[in-house]
Amino acid sequence: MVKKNAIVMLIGIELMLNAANLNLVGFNQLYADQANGQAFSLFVIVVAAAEAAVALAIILKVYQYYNTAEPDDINEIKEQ
Amino acid sequence: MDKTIVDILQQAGLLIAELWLLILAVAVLLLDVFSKRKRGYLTNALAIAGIIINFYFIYTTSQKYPIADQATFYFFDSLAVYRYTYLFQFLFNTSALLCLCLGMFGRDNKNVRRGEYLALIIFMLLGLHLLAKPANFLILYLAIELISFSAYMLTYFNLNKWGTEGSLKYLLFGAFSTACMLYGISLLYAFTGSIDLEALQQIVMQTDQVASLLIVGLILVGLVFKLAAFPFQGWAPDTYEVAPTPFVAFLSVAPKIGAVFIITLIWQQLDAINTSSQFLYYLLSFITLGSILFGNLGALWQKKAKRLLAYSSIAHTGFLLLPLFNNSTNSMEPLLFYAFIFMIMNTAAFAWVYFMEVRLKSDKIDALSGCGKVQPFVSVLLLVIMISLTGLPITAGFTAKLFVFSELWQSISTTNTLASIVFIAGLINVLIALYYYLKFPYTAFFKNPPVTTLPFVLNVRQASFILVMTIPLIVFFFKPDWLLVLIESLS
Amino acid sequence: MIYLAIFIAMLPMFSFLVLTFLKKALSQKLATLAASTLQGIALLGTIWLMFKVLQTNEPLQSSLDWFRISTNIFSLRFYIDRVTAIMFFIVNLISFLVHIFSLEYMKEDQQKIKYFAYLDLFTFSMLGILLTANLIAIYVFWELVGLSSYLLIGFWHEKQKARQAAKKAFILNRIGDAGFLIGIITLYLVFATLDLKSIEISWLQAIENNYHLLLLAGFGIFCGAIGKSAQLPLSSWLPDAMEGPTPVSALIHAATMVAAGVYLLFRCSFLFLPEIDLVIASVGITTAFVAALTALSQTDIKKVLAYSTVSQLGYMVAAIGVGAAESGMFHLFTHAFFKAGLFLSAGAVIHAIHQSAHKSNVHIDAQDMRFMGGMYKKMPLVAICFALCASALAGLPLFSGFLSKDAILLGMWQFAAQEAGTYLYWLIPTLGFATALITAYYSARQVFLVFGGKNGWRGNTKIWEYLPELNLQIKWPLIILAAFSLFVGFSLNPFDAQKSWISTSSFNLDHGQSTGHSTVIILSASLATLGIFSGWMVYQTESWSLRQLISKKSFVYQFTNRFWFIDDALVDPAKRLLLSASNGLAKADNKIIDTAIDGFAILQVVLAHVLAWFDKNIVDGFIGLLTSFTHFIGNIIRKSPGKQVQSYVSWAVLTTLLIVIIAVLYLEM
Amino acid sequence: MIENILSILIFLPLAALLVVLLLPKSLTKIIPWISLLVTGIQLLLVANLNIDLQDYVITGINTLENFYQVEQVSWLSLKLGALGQVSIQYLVGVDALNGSLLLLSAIVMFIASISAFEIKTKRKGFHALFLLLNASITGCFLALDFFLFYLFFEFMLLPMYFLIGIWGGKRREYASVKFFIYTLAGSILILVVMIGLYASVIDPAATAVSVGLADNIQEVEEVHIVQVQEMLLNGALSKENHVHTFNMLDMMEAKNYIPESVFFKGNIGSFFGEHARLVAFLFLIIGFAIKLPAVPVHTWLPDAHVEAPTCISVILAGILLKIGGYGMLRIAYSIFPEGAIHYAWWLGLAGVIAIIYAGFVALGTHNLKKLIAYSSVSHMGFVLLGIASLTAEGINGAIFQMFSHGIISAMLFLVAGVIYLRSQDLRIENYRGIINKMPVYSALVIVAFFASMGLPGFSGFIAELFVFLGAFKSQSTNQLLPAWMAISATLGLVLGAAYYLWTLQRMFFGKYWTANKGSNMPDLNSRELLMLLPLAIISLLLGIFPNLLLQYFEPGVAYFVDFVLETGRLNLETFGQNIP
Repeated sequence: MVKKNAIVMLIGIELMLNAANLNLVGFNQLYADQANGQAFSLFVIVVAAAEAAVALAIILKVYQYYNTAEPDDINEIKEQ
Repeated sequence: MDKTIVDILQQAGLLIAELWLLILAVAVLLLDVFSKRKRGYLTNALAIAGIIINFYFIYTTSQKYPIADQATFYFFDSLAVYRYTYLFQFLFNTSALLCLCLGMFGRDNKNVRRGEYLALIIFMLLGLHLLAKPANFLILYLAIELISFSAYMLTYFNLNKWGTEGSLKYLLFGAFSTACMLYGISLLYAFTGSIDLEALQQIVMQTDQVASLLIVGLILVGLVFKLAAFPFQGWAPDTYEVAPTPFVAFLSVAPKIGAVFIITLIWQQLDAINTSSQFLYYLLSFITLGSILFGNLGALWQKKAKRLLAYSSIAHTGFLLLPLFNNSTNSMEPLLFYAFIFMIMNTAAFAWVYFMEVRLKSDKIDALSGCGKVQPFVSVLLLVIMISLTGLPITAGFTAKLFVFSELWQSISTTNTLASIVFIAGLINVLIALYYYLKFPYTAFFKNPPVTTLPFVLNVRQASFILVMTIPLIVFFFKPDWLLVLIESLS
Repeated sequence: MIYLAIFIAMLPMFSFLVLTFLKKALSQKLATLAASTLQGIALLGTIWLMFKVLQTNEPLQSSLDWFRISTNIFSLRFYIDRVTAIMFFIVNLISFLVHIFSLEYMKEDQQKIKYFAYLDLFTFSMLGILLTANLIAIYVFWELVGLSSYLLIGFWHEKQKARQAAKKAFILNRIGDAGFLIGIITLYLVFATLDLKSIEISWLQAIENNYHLLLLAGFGIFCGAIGKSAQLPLSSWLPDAMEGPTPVSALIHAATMVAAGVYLLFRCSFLFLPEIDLVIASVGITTAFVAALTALSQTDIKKVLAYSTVSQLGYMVAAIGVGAAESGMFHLFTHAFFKAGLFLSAGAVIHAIHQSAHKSNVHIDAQDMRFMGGMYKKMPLVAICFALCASALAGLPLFSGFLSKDAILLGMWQFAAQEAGTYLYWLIPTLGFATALITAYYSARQVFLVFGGKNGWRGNTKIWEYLPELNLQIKWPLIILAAFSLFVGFSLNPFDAQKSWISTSSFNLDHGQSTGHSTVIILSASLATLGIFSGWMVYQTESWSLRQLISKKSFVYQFTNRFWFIDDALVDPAKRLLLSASNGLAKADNKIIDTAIDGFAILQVVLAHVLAWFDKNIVDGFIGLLTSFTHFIGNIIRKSPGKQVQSYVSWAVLTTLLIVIIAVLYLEM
Repeated sequence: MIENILSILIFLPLAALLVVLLLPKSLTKIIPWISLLVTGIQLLLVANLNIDLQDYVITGINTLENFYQVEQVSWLSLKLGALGQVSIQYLVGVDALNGSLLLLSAIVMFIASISAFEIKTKRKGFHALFLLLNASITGCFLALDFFLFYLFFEFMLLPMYFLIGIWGGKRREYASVKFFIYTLAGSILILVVMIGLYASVIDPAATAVSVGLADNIQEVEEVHIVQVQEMLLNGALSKENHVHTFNMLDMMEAKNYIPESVFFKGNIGSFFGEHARLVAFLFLIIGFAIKLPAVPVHTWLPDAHVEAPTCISVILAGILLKIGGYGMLRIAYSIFPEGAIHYAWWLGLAGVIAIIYAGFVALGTHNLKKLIAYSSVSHMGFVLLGIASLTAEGINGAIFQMFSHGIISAMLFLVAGVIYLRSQDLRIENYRGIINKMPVYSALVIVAFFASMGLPGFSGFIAELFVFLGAFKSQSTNQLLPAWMAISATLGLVLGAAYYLWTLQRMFFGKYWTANKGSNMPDLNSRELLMLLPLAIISLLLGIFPNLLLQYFEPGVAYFVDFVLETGRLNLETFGQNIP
């Protein structure tokens, strides 16, 4: 329960994006004349994918160095 | 042919600078691939040349699509040319150029990942260019994300474990804030059905103010994050500390200024409304004063130069935002002046730190001790930089602060005592700032050189770079009108 | 004519400069001789000047602009009338005699030249006071007198006591001078000028509308006089000033310094309102009485004279207070001679004893009268001179002192008589007569202790043998001074100077046909005789023994001997208070004020530390925030988020929330 | 009379600075001679200037034509959008207020440059900074444009900071930083007011040009100016046409204030419960009081003095402190006269407190330099009191006091420096009977001490006398200061006597003895004599013939006092403040 894996947090953020997407798409119903909302959401999805890629890459690196993906355990900058 | 295509082709010229950057980035990557042996000199040169050429493209664009007091829209109202678009592009370009030149020094030529590094910086610059001309939130969002992604990766480019840690934190925090922003945008869309910047005007006029404030607030979150301003400054010190210093010199200037630009845009949208804009004043003073105080006090006890400068740049963000109190379109000049000077002196300061790192592998301030005795002239340059950061004569830092504060004074005389409090507090902070900025020359001149290691010295190339960075700081004090003329001509 | 006066005044200054700057060039002997001769020339000039002025009974004056502020011109006016001329004469004469005397007295001293230079400076500044009639100018020379007295008293600066005496003299004077300055400023405020003449002219119409200011002015000027002529409560410096070389004491006591105060009062007497007059009179007479009593029990030969000076000054001041200003000046005049005489003779005695003690290397206090006695046999001439001067001091008929003292007492008598009704005013003449009695007594005491009686030093013959024969340089000044203390010089009528030439020519002593004059004469004459007689009985024949009556230990003795504890009661506590206060403040200034000012800096430090804490505990993971954060996006994220990074996030979110909440509240209001 | 003499005065040291910097290592020997030469030339020029001045009656203050040797060049004019334009001028001139102080700084600088020969380490840097300091001080006294003034004012800090921090004594870092922070705090207060002022004041002549009444600045006539001022008053002037200025003389003219601006006397907004102009006055006064320094913001001074090398203390006490007083007169009093009246009582009180308090503290200190430093604070209290009295006597006295204290304190610090040079120890208890060892020196010390305690015949006396006259007179003429202030200030005289005499008694009289056995104490050498004698002579000369100096500023001061009282009362009425 108390596990706070970086990846899980990433997923959380992805979910936030999706919440936004839901808004965009959903409310597009009100404004049927244009499709800005859907378009936007498409962009968001793509960007989110890219973000995920970058994030995962970095997390991978982190894992190499620290052998963990728990942000709690990763706190060396201040000590260095 | 289809009309829309024609339009697009006709208006493609607007994006020529961006396109050029795209090409440049790819070119750099390719060159890097094929010239591994060349240790990156060539790629570096290419990148620099490309960016210098980019100035020309910016210029031509500004000729073809001239600016007007009112924004002019292109690409089906998705892009716009604002009064200061080209000026900001110019700023970003210069900053990037400085960053790359700085990169030429020191150990980076041993860096195998040269190509990616440069390419990413160029991508970031591309994002910034887009950031200078968004007409709707989609473009804004994309630009910000482009900048952010490049930044996340660049943070790691010291290729050590701390790099990963820093960039991870940066990323998670950044992603969160952009998510917030996006959520705000989506709500905005929900209420108005439009994703244009003007939508903000409608929203605050139509819907009830709580909602509008929520939206504005959420959108601001993303921008303030990019600003690394209070209360979203948390990531800055850590990130700056681990990231490659030349890149930090870029990161701590360009995105900040970009974000400020966007905020000014939003500000102008919100100008119409009184009650909430009155509240926005409180918000603004909260952000500015917060940043100034947090930055200064945070820097007060730092031992490491880089971390100290990180905090100081937070403080400078606060000063940068001060003109917004007097929200007239004219309040841009002081802001831009400050931005220019800030870019120069901040880069200079980071350059100094970078040289320290290169030579001593450490950025402890104590490492400077005795420098004043060994290299008095160079240390005087350091003194000038620091005095300028503090904002004392006879440096442009003083002039910049003078303009900013007199802009603020305008809003005192017209509006409220809130501004006057900010005014006094801001000036007092100049005093606080003196404490930690003086640390550098103080150690350089008063502390005796270390017995064990050699005192810190700069070689001629480095010194000349610093000199080149310092001269404008003096010149623009005596002749600020030159800089103002430049600003005028570009806007 | 006036320029002659100025020239005379400049002579000592000239010799001062020469002595200071050509110290190396001149041989000691030459230098000192030169100084003395210059002084002699000055004296001659003065005599001529005096007679001129006294004949043509009109004041000499000239004036030149000094500087101006806005419209007020500060002019420097020189003014010499009868009294001034005579004062001029006194000062120069005494100064000259002191020079001569010092030639011998200071023979051994290495710093001789400096000594003479200071003497000349002293003389010059005194002459300056006499010469100028502008309060500012007077103040200038006034301070110069203070300075030179400081230098001279502290001349033997190796002696701790001398240093302290000098400092004390200067500072006590300075206190008085502060008052004087206030007086001057007040006058300037009222009259917009400081020229005594023009003040006197516009005096009358000034009185009614700013009476209080003039009160203040009068009092302030009197303060100045209190300081300089050693009136209570600032008088204790004068006895201490004995630490200086004896000739200097003579100069200070007789002619220059203390005279300045009285002279100032005389000059300004016109601007004292009745209240101030009363104050002056009472202060003066009290001083006279107290000092006289103190002189009774002194054992130091010079201390006695010192206190007697204080008391005589009291007389003069009181005289001015009761409106007999000119009699006061007359007394100052006569007093100058016999007091100088007394001091110089005392100096001669001390000098002799010193030398003999030196030869016979016996160590004794050369100034303690109790050891002396029978000196008459050894140095008859000195003894005679001393006796003559002493009887003048005692106010014995046939001596100058009698005439002047009588004039003053008469003045007091009339003062009291005018103020019919309240008997309090009779206190002044009463005290006056009492003082006369005591004066006579202690002067007799001194004479008989030193010169009369059996040989001194308890049979310690060594000193006795070695007592040297004094040479001329010491003797003839004494003779001159002694001669001046006889009555003939002043008036042919030994009992009354009223009709004498001096009265008509210089001091106007004419009291008209007043009642009680004869009473006063008889009274004072008899008192003086009585005093001397009792002194003779006690100390010469020792048929009466007062000694047993008052033991050394007894409070009365201590009380009088220590000058009524004025030092212990006033000066020392004040000094201690000052020093402790200043020390305290100095510490406070380092500690408290400084920190108070640096409070700003401290505040920053505190803030910075708070911030550091904040950085550590809130920005780096604040558990409390997590819950709120979970509530906020709990619907999106199932698991509670990471500490490290989320702490940033949560912090950010919290602030955002706060802003929104504040916004809502703000809008509701 | 020499053309552009003022600019020469300012820029000569800068030129010399370049020379010094470019000098090869082998020639470091001559560097001290360079600065000696420069200061010498300056002294000659200023002397020449003063000789010329005797033919003029310069009132100056708020009328440019009554200044002497005015030089006016437009330095910058910036377009600041909404603010309209800003014009910063290079405007210098001599008038009653700064003429004598200019002379003072020339003299003291010259003496200091002689004393600077004592500096043996890092000569190049030292003299470079010294020349820089010299230029900025001279500029500060001459500037009539607020920006220019502030520029020089700020720029004195840096050289001072390093001069103390590098060549100073044991606790030099602490002292230098303290000095820097204190003075900067003051100057920030001044900066606040400066920004406010230029935002609310316009230059009518330039505005006339920008409106188009005249083609260029030369053609502007009186009528245009009046016209512009009228337009300004009834808001006919558009914001973009405003030409804001830092020119102090324009700031003194009430008609040049923009009606809606904060410092416009007519507006009825209040800052922290006071009218903005009064607040501004207070800011300025505090800013300069730190420089002066007045109690309780004086604590930087003793430390700075104790640590600074001799010739720097000389400059610090001799000139820098005066800039505080000068700034009050030139800026605070001239631009916000109403504050001068409204806060006179408090200023006077501050003065009296400084006099007495510092006197006490001086009595309690054990370090010779500290003692002298505190005595300076006490003497500056007289300046404050005199200025506060707002009478001709008082302000003449204040200026005279600034001059005479400049001379005397320079002398005192040189005197202290002499001992320090011989045995690095200034504790009073560690010496006795120096007079036996160094007679000439001690004689000069005695002269200096008595001069400083205001003994008649020395310049200090005249100054203090005037101040007393003024302070006392104020009650009956302009009802600003109660009489008790003047009276209680006389206590300062007694205290002065006390601590100086005590020091004399402790250090100089008695049998020779010193705590630090190693040091032998030779008497003054000719160089030291050369420094000390002229100062003593000047002080004596001015004490006997005050007119030598008074004649220069006395008429101007009279004008100044009338001007301040008049306009001040007028403005206070418009605020509806009660006028004392």
